[in-house]
Amino acid sequence: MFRMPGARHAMRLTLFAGLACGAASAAFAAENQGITKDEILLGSVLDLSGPVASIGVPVREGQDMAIQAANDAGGINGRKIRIIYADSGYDPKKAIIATQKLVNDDHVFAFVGQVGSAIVHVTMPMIINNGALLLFPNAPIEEVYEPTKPLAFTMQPAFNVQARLATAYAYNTLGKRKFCAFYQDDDSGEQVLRGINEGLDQVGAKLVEKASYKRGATDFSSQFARLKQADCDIVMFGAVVREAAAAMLEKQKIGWNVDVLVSQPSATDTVVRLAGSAAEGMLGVNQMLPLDMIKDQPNVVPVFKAYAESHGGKLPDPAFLYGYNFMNLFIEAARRTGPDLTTQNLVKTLEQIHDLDLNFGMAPATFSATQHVGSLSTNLLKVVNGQWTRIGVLK
Amino acid sequence: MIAFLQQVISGAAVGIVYALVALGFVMVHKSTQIFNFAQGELMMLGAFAAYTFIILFGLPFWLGAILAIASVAVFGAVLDRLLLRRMVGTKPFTIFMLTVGIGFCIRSIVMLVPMWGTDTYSLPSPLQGRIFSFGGLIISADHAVILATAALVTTALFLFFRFTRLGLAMRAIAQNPLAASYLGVRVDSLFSIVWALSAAAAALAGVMLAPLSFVHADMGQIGLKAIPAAVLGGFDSLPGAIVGGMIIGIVESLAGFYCPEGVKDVAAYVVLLLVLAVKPRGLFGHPDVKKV
Amino acid sequence: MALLEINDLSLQFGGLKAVDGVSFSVKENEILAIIGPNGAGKTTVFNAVSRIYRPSHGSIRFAGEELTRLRSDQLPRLGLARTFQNIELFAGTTVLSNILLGCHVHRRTGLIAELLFLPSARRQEIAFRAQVEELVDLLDLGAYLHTEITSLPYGVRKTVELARALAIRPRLLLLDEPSSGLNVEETAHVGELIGRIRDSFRTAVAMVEHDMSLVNGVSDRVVALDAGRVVAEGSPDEIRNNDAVKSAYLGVT
Amino acid sequence: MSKKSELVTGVRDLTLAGLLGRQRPVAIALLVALAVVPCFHSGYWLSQLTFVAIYAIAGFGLQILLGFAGQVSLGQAAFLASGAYVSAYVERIGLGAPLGFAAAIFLTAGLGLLVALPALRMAGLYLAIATMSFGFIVEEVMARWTSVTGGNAGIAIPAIKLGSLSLGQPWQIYYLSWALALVVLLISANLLRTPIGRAMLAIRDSEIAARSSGIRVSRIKAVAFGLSAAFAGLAGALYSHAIGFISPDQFTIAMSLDLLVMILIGGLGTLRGVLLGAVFLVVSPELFQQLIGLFTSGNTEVAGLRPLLFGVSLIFVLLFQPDGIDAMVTRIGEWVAGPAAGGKR
Repeated sequence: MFRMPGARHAMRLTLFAGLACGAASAAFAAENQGITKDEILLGSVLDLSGPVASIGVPVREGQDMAIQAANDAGGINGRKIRIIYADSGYDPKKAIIATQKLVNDDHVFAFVGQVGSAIVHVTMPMIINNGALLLFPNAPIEEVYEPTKPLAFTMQPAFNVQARLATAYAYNTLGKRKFCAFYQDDDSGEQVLRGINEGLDQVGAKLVEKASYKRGATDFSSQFARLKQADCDIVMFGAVVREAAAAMLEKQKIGWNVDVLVSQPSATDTVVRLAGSAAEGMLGVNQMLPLDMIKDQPNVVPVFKAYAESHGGKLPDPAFLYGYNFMNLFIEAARRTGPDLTTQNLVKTLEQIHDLDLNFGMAPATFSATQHVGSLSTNLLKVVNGQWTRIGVLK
Repeated sequence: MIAFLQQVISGAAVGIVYALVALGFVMVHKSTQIFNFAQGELMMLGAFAAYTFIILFGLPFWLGAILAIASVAVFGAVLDRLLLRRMVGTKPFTIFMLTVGIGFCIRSIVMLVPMWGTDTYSLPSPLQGRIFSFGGLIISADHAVILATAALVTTALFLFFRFTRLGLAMRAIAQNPLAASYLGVRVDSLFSIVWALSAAAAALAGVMLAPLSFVHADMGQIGLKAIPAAVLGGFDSLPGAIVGGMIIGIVESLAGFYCPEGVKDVAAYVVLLLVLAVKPRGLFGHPDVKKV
Repeated sequence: MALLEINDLSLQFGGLKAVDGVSFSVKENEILAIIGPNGAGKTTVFNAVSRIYRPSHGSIRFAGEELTRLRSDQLPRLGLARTFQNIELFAGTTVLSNILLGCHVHRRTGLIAELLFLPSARRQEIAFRAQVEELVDLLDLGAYLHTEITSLPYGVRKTVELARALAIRPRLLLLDEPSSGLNVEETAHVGELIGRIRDSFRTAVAMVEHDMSLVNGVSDRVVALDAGRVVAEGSPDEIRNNDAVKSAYLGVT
Repeated sequence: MSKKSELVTGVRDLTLAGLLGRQRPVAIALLVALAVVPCFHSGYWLSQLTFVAIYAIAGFGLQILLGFAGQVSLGQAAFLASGAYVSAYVERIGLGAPLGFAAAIFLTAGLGLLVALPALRMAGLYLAIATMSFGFIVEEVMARWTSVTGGNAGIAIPAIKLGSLSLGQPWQIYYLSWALALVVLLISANLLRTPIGRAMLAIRDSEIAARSSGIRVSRIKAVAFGLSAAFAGLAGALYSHAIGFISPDQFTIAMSLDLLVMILIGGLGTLRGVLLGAVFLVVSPELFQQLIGLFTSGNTEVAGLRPLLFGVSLIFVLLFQPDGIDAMVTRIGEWVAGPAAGGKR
């Protein structure tokens, strides 16, 4: 090209070094990473500052309390649990970097309770290809269990599964015929929509009208005017907490008393708290029972009491239950595996778990060699005098 | 037809919230030439302040609201004294980025405050759930109040800028700070007042919005909807901001009702681009010619 | 024939007629001065010629081309360059790149050649710098070549702007108040410079100027404007003793 | 050597070596360091540096647009998205990675020109907002155009295939990203020493003077938009393969703002600043987390702290170091190497 002695030399050097190193650094999966004789090292990449921090934060609180309890009780077969958290800020780049660190530098044994669909999508291959376990992510993603992957387990099927069941119930039991859908313009919302359509196909029915909104929307008048005009007899929600509550208020405002059946994200105490009277009579499906229904259980009371003491008397956020239960599920599995805790052995134990009920609001868990999703059933809930109550279980 | 009218009404009701935030944009830009990207976050702060006074401290709604607005106004003035004051004379874009940084910080601080954090809180207004309906047209009491307040605020501001010495000075200051000083007003304190005013407008919007869409750390996003409103209005005209907000609100509402899904979410921006393509400085904007 | 021919040029802002039926011409290789009290429309005429303003009526022919039909950025290619009353430099860059920007019109390379810095681009850069070199020597700016404009004294900035205009290798150079903001010595220097430019580049010069010493010193002809009209035209001496001009100046004091 | 020969033969900056000026040794050292990183770090630093390269590429694009031509864009994320999805699509229909990258670059450049059309008439604030709106619209299109983009569910991106060779390993992406980043850097540097690049600086500083110097402002602006979009497109294509999965919620205004913050903190108008900014953007949150770790129980993060880091750094830089980290480095360099250290621009 032109005079550049130093630079050209550098190029050669670079190329040479590059090839040399490339060859040298073939990635390898360390067996039994993260397990020492007195410690189990876990990792968790969740959103603590971004758009889904409202889930990431309570999930972490739940996991921490479960770990605390286990460690105070002497740990698991003599091993204490240590967990390293990383804030993804819901930024996949950050999630990848953090996961790389946890996998390659910290050599964590398993990732428990990753939060966020995109985050789980981008980190899953890196985790399981490096021989670490991906356990119970907080994201409804079919790819985690379909097809079954040896190192990935989840308690959360894609939302379409529950939506399908809910639709069938509304059609057969409630005798609804004109279905409308109101859903968030993102993956979780569209999963629900898919489930509704699947459910309707089974009975040869069609969706009458659907309306979507963007996360963070504040006004739903046009959507509801549209649904009301379609004059449907039930509105299926694929909405997330805040918007679901605001939508219920809108529905009340326009004085339209149509039945509403909400999906997992909004079948929670928060929605009832926010929507108040407008939430009365609302139906919902959720694998996790609302706080209100379990907060008086003898085994729950002390936990919430401890939480309240450290959080200014507040009840935990519903998402707390995911962190708490999923972590306890791991702890239970690890305990059952016994002192010889290896990736392979834990997988064996998990695959033998049958109908395990932690009695803390979470649906009983059942895994097998061919099925790595813990539960495909869901609770059918209804708001009666400002309180969620269970009126059945859908299978 | 009735459906159409209903959409226009509820659109206008939403638009007015955009407009209130837009007012903040306009006031600051009018007299300091700054585009304050943190306006939405200030609104969010206002909502949280109201939540604190009303729910946590148990004050009556209106009192709490006023205190919230006042405290955010003070915060705005402090921002000006601590940060923006030092930036006088630097490129507009640099100052814009400074406000971006301020936005980051506000959001982060709200998350870090223990009693706020990442949760969503309800802040029911005394009129919660009450609705007026005439001839099939429905408008909720909350929206009615918002409309009324907005009208009030705008008139007040309008008169303020038209007839008070301070107001005149603020208008003058945009053209040249010297003129303002002739009016016997200290320019630097003037900027602080401007910031206080626009922060107050944002907070007011926050208080108004809270009963409808709750209090949470992501509220600031509304600011992004208010920007098109302000731009349509020409970014330097208070009535323009109101009109712009209305247009955005109504367009969204109609698009949501009549157009395929997804259109509603971008309608505001499509309209904005169309307007800018025809009038590069907004509907009410004036071109500025460089003298050589 | 004349190089620049302005015919019955009119231009108004709103109601106000800033220029009203002005006609004059600049011959090859001559130095023409345009004088007149403030607001007489001198700079406006320049801005109309360099297509910053759109005339409402009249024609501006330069080297046989009708300028009113062209964009301002097309003029330099025809050999028309200008400086500004209150200097318009590229403040964020160095003296060197400011002057090199004058060479822009002589650019022969395409985007690709430049992005890849192909030999053609490199040869061109070297050629450009050779030209800059001449100008730098003529206007002795050598000391400031790599200095950012913002850290230059006012006088030097004016010279840089002049150098940039000359890099266009113009046939006609429009100078808007070359002496404004300069002290007596600097002004004298500018005068002698303008003469040198005309001789060494065979460039015609038209300048708007207040300083009569400069005008009388260098210009071959003078056009006097008042209230947007030409009130007198002739040699410096003729203009000096022209009553219309006198009254024009007295009129506005 | 005499002034004249210095200028004309242009040893100062008309050769690559000259371009680096006094930083040549440093640059070569860094180059070698980059080349040997994979020997010592299998994952963590490798992936960080990969993203540094990718963000630098997008950053060079934005620097050309904003730092050189003075045109603000709040919609760069849309260009990255276009690059990511175009390359994904082209590779999905089996035309191969090289074509995919080419398409990503050129189609995105086309998109950039498209945006430039209305943008040419707008200035400052209005341009910023127009580009922001454009970003939002593209976001919605990604979500709705399911047949191509896979919609909100997103699409998995397979490893780059070059014939039989598959670039799936982190170190392979790493080398690819940096090779391309260096090419883009060189191209940007060339821009600055040739007419079109200078013309950009000109229209940034004074459009009127630019016109009267024979520069066709609209065309130069269009070129700036095209180039910056092209680079963003390339970055997007790389990003998609480095991430392995793309969905619309990854290309939001947050990403556009990140890029702006990056070049502002790095240093507006300088290429070295882009590299420094990219390092800051990617690495500082990590260091920050380690730092927090020292004070908290050692292994957790505090909610909501990350925005604070960016916010505070941004405010600090704007108030006390308007020319960004780049200026600091220059000052340090001068202090070390004595006066008159040549800054790479």
